[in-house]
Amino acid sequence: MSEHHDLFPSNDDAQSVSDRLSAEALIVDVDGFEGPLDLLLTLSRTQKVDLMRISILELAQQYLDFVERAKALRIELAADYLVMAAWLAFLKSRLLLPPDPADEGPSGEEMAAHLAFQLERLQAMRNCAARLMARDQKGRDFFVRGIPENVETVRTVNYTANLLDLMQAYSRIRTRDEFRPFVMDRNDIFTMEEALERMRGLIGFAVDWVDISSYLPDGWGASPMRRRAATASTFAASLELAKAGKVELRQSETFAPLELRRKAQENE
Amino acid sequence: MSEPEVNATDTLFEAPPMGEQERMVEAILFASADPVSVKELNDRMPHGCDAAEALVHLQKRYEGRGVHVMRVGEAWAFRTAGDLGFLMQKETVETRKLSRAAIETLAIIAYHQPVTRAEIEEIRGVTVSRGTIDLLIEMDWIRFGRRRMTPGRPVTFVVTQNFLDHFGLESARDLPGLKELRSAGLLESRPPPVEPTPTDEDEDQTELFED
Amino acid sequence: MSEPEVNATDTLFEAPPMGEQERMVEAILFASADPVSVKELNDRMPHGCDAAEALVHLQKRYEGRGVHVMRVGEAWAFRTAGDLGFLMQKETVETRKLSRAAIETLAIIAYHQPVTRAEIEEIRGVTVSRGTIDLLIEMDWIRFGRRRMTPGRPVTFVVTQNFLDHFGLESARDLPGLKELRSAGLLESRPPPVEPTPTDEDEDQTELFED
Repeated sequence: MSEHHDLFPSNDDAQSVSDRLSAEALIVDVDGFEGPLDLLLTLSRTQKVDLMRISILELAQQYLDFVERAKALRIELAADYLVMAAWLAFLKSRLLLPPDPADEGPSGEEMAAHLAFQLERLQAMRNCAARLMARDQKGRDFFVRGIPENVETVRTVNYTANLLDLMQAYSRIRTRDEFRPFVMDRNDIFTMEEALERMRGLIGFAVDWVDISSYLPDGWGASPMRRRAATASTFAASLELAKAGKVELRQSETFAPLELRRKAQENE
Repeated sequence: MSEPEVNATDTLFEAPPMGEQERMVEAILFASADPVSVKELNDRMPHGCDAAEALVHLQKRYEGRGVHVMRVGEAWAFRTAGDLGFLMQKETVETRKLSRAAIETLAIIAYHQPVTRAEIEEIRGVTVSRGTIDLLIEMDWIRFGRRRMTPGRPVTFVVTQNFLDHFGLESARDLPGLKELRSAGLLESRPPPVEPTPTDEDEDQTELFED
Repeated sequence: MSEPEVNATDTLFEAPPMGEQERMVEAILFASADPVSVKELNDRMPHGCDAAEALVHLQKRYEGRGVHVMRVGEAWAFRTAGDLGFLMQKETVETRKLSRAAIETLAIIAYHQPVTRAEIEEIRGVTVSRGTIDLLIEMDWIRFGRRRMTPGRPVTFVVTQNFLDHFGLESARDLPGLKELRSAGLLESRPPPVEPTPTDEDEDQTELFED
């Protein structure tokens, strides 16, 4: 504290020691301020007038002096303090210079009035906060029942169901049997075993290349579903026979008919 | 005790009037988390107070009120008047939908009454929990019917008049048959989900109720 | 439900005499540490009771006593008289010391409610830290109000019943000095003059003050 005395000799000798000390405290405690508005409010108190009659021009100058001194002290001010300083410098110029008729936007007086309003409002809220905290408080000045009795909750549950629920439940049960686990309808299935059986009896005649589609069983070509099943199983059976070395398969090109012929047995 | 100088200054003054002392006892008894003894009252009240006398006045004042000043061992406390104990209960009524297990059981009883538990289980394909039956009996929707004259003489269940009233039926025979249900579009056209739902298990009381 | 006949018979009788109703309200309020709403009182009292009227009588009866009947928003509670706090040092719970920011924020919410965070910041001239709001919510002194129907639909804050209870306020309208502030225009949200505001200052101007 004392070392700041020399750094900040008061420019007004009439100022009391306490005023000078508080002015220095401003600098030292800059972190203690809750933003530029708070600082402005504190500075405004040195004017010792009602906030309604405060000189905004003077206040702006005080703030700018503060920022200057902080700079000289190499105290880093947060950006919002500098933004406020810039704005106040702008406000100051507006208040001092005669208004430019071409200039739109708020006049210096309007801006100053708003700042005064903000300061007054902040001060009012400070006073309110103080009055609020000065009230009798629960648990400090007045007290609640020390032995509260628990209210026993008797809970009753009403279950609801309507006739529709009832009937739907019943239908659900009674129709459950109609939905057996899914089983393949085997009427339209031509199994590979059947195809093998059929082809074994026929391949003896296939000395020359034969389109395997000619091995499809009779009556299976009509419906697409049956034709697919028979084709698939006949194809699978052909592969099986080729694997067993009973037949040879060939296909002249992609998607061309698959042809089959009996494989000559060495020991035959 | 933490501020002995308060007591010291108090001795300079007269004890507060009895009306004030009564107020003090009233406030202390009200706010204390435990019953308070006369000694503790005197300790907490300004010097010269007579808590015992103040208690007599206070007790009289609360005679016939909604709360009484009661002696609890060596200490004193406010207590709710005995005849108002019923106010310390709060009744809440909750409405819930009957669980799938319960509604199915109820439906089977309604359509097949009199029906035994074994028959219900056969139709539903799962065991029926005791809780389900109990709940339906408690709701006065089903009751015991005659025992079946078969080995083991199993009890049967039938629906009650209350059931008929609730569902707006003259008799259980008025329930629509399967064919009518189907024509009314009430039959589900899709098979039930393959995955067994928890309610199908019917093992647990808690599963009685749908969320 | 367990005793449905109780309610049924109650309606057959007249509501209890007002003296009895007063006793009931007294018992219920005494038993609860938290304020009880008139609706809950009526719900818990027998059919036909008028808790609001009983409360008027009860409040009068406790005037000047060691405990008072206090109105807290839409609810009521017994609280010890403020002048007897000195007797209760034992009961005092050490409360957290609130920061200046928290106290001011609380006051602004109380006097300006419903108020948005941006408005609080505009009044205080600094940003409101998340922790401050969180703390006040945690203390159950403020809660979220309705969203403001302005762009961005910002949330607003209002004070809670617990806030009123804590500071012994009947309603937020009874905040000290509220009338004066309103007539002085200090509760209006007055937008700053359209052109340059501190926040949208040009960059080059701030650079004036950089080394």
